[in-house]
Amino acid sequence: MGEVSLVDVSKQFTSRGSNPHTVFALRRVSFTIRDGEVAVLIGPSGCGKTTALRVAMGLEQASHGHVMVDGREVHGCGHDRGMVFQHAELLPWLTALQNVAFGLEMKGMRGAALHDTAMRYLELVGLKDSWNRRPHQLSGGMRQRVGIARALAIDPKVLLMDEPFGALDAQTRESLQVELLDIQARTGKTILFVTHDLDEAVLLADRVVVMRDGELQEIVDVALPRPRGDIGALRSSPEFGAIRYRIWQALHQAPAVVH
Amino acid sequence: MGEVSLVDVSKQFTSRGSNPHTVFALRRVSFTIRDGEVAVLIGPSGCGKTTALRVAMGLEQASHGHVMVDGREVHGCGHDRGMVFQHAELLPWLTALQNVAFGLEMKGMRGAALHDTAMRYLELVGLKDSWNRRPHQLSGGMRQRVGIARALAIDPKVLLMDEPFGALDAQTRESLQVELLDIQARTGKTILFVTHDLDEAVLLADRVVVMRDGELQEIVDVALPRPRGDIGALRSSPEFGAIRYRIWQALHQAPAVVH
Amino acid sequence: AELKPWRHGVVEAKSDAGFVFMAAKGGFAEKQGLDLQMIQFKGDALALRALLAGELDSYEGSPGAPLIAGSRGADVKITGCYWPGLTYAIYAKPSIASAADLKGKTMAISGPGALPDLFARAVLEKNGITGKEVQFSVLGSDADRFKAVTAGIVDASAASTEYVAVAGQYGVKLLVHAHDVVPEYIRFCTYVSGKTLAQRGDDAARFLAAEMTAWRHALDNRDKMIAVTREVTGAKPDDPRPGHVYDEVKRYEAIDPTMPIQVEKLTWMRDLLIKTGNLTKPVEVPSMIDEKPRARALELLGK
Amino acid sequence: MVDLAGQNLSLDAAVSRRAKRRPVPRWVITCATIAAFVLAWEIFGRDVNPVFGSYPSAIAVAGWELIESGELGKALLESVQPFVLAYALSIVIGVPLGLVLGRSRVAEAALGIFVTGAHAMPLVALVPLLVLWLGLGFWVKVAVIFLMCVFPIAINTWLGVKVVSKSLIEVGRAFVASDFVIMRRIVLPATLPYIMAGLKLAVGRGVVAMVIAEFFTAISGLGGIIINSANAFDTARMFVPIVVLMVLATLLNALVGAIEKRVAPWQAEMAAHD
Amino acid sequence: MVDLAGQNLSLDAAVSRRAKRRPVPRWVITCATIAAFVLAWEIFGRDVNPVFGSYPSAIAVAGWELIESGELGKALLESVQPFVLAYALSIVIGVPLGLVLGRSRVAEAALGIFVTGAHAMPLVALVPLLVLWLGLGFWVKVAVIFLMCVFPIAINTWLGVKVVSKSLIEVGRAFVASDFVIMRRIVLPATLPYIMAGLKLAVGRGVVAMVIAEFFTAISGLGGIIINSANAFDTARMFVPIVVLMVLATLLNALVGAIEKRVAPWQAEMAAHD
Ligand SMILES: Nc1ncnc2c1ncn2[C@@H]1O[C@H](COP(=O)(O)OP(=O)(O)OP(=O)(O)O)[C@@H](O)[C@H]1O
Ligand SMILES: Nc1ncnc2c1ncn2[C@@H]1O[C@H](COP(=O)(O)OP(=O)(O)OP(=O)(O)O)[C@@H](O)[C@H]1O
Ligand SMILES: [Mg+2]
Ligand SMILES: [Mg+2]
Repeated sequence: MGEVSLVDVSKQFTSRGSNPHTVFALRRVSFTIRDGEVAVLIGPSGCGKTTALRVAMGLEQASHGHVMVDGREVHGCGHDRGMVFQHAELLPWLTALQNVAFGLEMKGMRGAALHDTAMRYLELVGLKDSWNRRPHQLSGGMRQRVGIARALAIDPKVLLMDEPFGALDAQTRESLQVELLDIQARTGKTILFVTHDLDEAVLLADRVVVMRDGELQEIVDVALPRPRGDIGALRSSPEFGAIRYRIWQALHQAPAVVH
Repeated sequence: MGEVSLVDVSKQFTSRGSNPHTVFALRRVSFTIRDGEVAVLIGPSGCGKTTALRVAMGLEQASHGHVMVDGREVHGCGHDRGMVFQHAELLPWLTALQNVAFGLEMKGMRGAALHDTAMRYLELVGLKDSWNRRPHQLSGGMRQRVGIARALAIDPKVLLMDEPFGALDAQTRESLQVELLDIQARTGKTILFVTHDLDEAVLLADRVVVMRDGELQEIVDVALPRPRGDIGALRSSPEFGAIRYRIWQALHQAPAVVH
Repeated sequence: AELKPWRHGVVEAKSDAGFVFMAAKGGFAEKQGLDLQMIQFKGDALALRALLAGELDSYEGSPGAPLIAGSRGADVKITGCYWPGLTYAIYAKPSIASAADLKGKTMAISGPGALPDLFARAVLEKNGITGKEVQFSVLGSDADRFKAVTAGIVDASAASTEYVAVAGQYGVKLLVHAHDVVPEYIRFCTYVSGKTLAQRGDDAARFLAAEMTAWRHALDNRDKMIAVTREVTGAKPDDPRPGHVYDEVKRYEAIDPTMPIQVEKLTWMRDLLIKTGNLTKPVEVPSMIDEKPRARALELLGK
Repeated sequence: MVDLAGQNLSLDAAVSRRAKRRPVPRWVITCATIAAFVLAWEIFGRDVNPVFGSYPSAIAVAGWELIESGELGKALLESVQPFVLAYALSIVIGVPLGLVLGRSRVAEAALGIFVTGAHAMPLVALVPLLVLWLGLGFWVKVAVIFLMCVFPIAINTWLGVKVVSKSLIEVGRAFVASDFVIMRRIVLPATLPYIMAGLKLAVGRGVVAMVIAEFFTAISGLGGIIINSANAFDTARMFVPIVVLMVLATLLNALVGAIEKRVAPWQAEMAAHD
Repeated sequence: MVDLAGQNLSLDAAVSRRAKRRPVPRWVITCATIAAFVLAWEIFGRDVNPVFGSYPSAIAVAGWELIESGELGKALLESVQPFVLAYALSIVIGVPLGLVLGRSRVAEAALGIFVTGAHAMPLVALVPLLVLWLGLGFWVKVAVIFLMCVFPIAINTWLGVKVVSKSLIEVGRAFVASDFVIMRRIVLPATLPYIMAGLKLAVGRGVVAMVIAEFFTAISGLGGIIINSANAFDTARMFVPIVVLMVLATLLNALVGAIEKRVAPWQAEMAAHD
């Protein structure tokens, strides 16, 4: 199972100091991602996507409301969920391989299995040859990919991915999109995915959650067949274009409620 | 004036320690960006785009070859060039406004002019209301935009931009693309721009420099009229598509030379 | 037979080391069946604390600190005073004409209540100056204080007479000799804790006996005394001080190897401490004396 | 989709279940441990030989006497003046010294070894030399305290500068900041946590240095009370200035911490708190 | 476009112009300043009152004598043994203590004040108490050195942990690492530069503590040579152990630095070097 719900979640940040002010990053956000579903979170910069993911992951405690996984309220992180951070967040003193292995070790893996699994996922993201470099020796996109490998390697039931392909070139991006779809099809993972790319959203998602200003704006169903089949063909299909346009509209709408 | 040339630039990184190895980030790369030209640097993740920009900026010393600005060899940074970093690189202890003001102060601006200019550029990137937040209180895209504002504010002759719009949603991205084109048209800046987005490359560039594996692969001319006019229309024009496809081809080609 | 360990604390070795260390270096302790370990301290107050902590079996030093400690119930006994004469002096800058001139001047001491302090106060008192009219500074050991006078940091200081020989060379004058002003002042006594006396009374006596023979030997052999001093302090062969100390001791008969316990001198000492404010609780001097080990030691030697 | 209906029931329960057991405030914990410590000391301290140890109630009585007689106040004043001056001097000299050592390859190669060596200088042995130059009064105390404080500050700053992230410096270089500006606007704030750690360490060292200076030069101030009481075997009285010093150091540390929060509010916000 | 042709001419000139004037190596600078210092000391040191000061050639002669007689070696051995043990103990206890203080709110509230206070403890005044418990031999020296070393290490570690970036900790939390694992695998490496700074500061303090311990308990070791030489007015000889101590501290510091480079090679790579 791997159903994740945010239930009436609000999150505010209050900064103290000389100029105290409160930012509402999330306002009464509720949605459920069903088991095995791929949901894409989309919305303007600063609308609360990362915050929503962090709350779902358990890294951030909701100011109000709560998170349920498989119908049970959860606090904190769990092996059932894995996260790809927006800024990779590699441990600077570990090599690429060690960074990937880190997550696996936390799950209790040791020895040859550890090394092999970590190496396999590094290979998956195309970094087999760079296994021995430390984060500061990697390019931005390479770091991002190590972060992806680290989260995929622990094979969590729920994957929370924050703009994982944002810093990648089109080719690498496409191949990783295909990988991700493949993994999801094989393992039935639940995926919550943040992106700014409408094509990517339509390609990956079962549903697209559109956010704005900390609020949930609209949820768009993506009624495309799975598996997606020939991606090139799919992209140029009218259905694809129609859904893409629906999302575009949702993004460009005036906010649903005026505060 | 603002002509920038990399002349036969190579850059290698040698890591010492238990497992010494050398990475060739750039191999004999030479190209010239003419005064007032917009060049886009494109290529797979880890191909050396950031390194090329850093060498051009003077942050990194070429292992071989050199950098010329307006026909004169330069070492180190100068007010003639401004950089938008791939990871924003804001100073964590300064607010958004102070970060933008930092660059201006270095140019000698003080007092009300400083505040007003910084605020104006913050407004340009849509962050007027967040002027008082520190980087850790900003979302990924917001940080990126502060970095853009900081570089634009000092109004350098040459702008080096490393995936500046990478973490932005489509709408914000578009409006900043338009802003950038507008600024360039008004001031005649020379711009070297890294992106992974083919559309963005075609939209912005006079020429697109395609890199691969640390080498210059091909340079594609973008023969579209300036100003670009209606961007929506342009995007769906066949010329646009053709150039886009040329770049796509260049990216997917086998490497020019086999080592 | 197996030698019994005996740990004896002394103040850091100076030019009088030939006397202080003779029992250990001259083999006299061994003759009494003791393995005598000499442990040096920066001040006799530290040695007293080490004694009270049970880390020493005996130590020697000025009677001031033990009297004060005794008044607070510390378990320390005077077993004899081998250096009843004070070979001590006040050194001063040449500009100071007499002890009366010390009023309003600065003086160096090693620590409040220690020998140089008490001696200086006793001298001041004889000259009608109170302790408050002089600024005292802690400047370390005899050597450090003497140096302080030579450098003009302080106007005067009490220090061992061993520096008389070099005073002229360093541009310092001898202002007052202890013998002339405070003949009552005892320099060194030897102390043992009550507990040790109860448990190892015989060893204590043997220790005193060893010391007595050692001092007798030192007093009779000028060269030997100087040799031991050099061995202990590493003094250069041309250093005149060890010889001078020997001559001083001889001249004033400062050392008495029989270790007489003079209650009247100790009482004078206690009264001085009360006058200077160091001693606030009265202490009965006889209660701090244990004559037995000395008597036994003399017996051992007498036969 | 936004299927709230079915979950509203359990919501209240969940909220109340979480009902954050508010954690015990820090000061309560601190007071409790201090109380426990004082109590334990009171009980076990009575068994220690009174020549060596004392216990809180006796110290309190002795402290009260010292306060009433005005001795403690006078001594505190005498001690604090050179301390404040020397501590301020150590900051003014130690921080720039550390910054320069950390930033300049030449300065580090030329001076680093002297700073390291001087930090390991047994000052106690050199007090006579200082006295020779500075006399017995106020200034020798200032010198002793300064020499004990300046090195932790300089060394911590120095090592802190050495680990300032390259990318921060590059921001300065990209905007053509001068070395001095990079130092002041980037290296200094980035090194602040190290500097603050140095300042806190220096508080402790400085307080100890104050006592040492008063031990080994003119007897005065709190050190004077300690040494006089020690020589009079009045242990309870001896502990009074020691306790005062430790309280003083704790307060000063808290003050440094408070100043840090004011001048570098971002630091606490960015750091990890669970 | 790739217009190399016109520029090839100037290329060689440019390269040779740059012809990186190789900077003077660090050790040359260091040796030069040391030489200059020693020379200045030699010249001006002769003017200082010989009762207080000395100069390098005299110290060298005295040092040679002490080496030949075997005294220096013996004293060094006597001093170094407790130092090594106490220093090791301070690391083993100080680092975990600092980690816990930094990570645990409760531990910090409960113990922090004691650590701060104890760091400001005038140890010299409490040496007799230590003698009472530990005697006069090896262990009291170990205790004195330990008590002087452990606090800089613990405090620096503690303050370092407090500024570990939240985002690093979150990586651990996201992968469900236990508190202990977060401590060992994330907090510890992230705090390493602070710990190393603490270790370096502790070297200096420890060396001083070694002398103090030898001054204020039974006189022995290098401290003993200092005292005895001072009493003999042999200032040159007195400076020998002081110089040895400073050299020792410098070497130890270099050793700590070398160890840091081994266990944390990433640190130097990531930091700013121009
Ligand atoms: N720690 C914080 N303190 C204060 N404000 C914060 C903090 N974290 C986030 N915010 C604010 O919360 C809002 C939402 O931030 P969030 O990072 O969730 O945006 P986002 O949707 O991920 O944006 P982006 O696409 O740019 O990454 C922003 O206005 C941001 O400034
Ligand atoms: N400091 C460094 N030490 C070692 N290797 C480095 C260093 N910086 C970059 N590299 C290597 O140089 C190559 C080029 O890196 P660069 O950052 O220029 O790539 P990029 O084209 O910007 O990639 P991306 O699109 O992912 O940002 C990569 O293989 C990278 O691993
Ligand atoms: Mg985000
Ligand atoms: Mg890059």
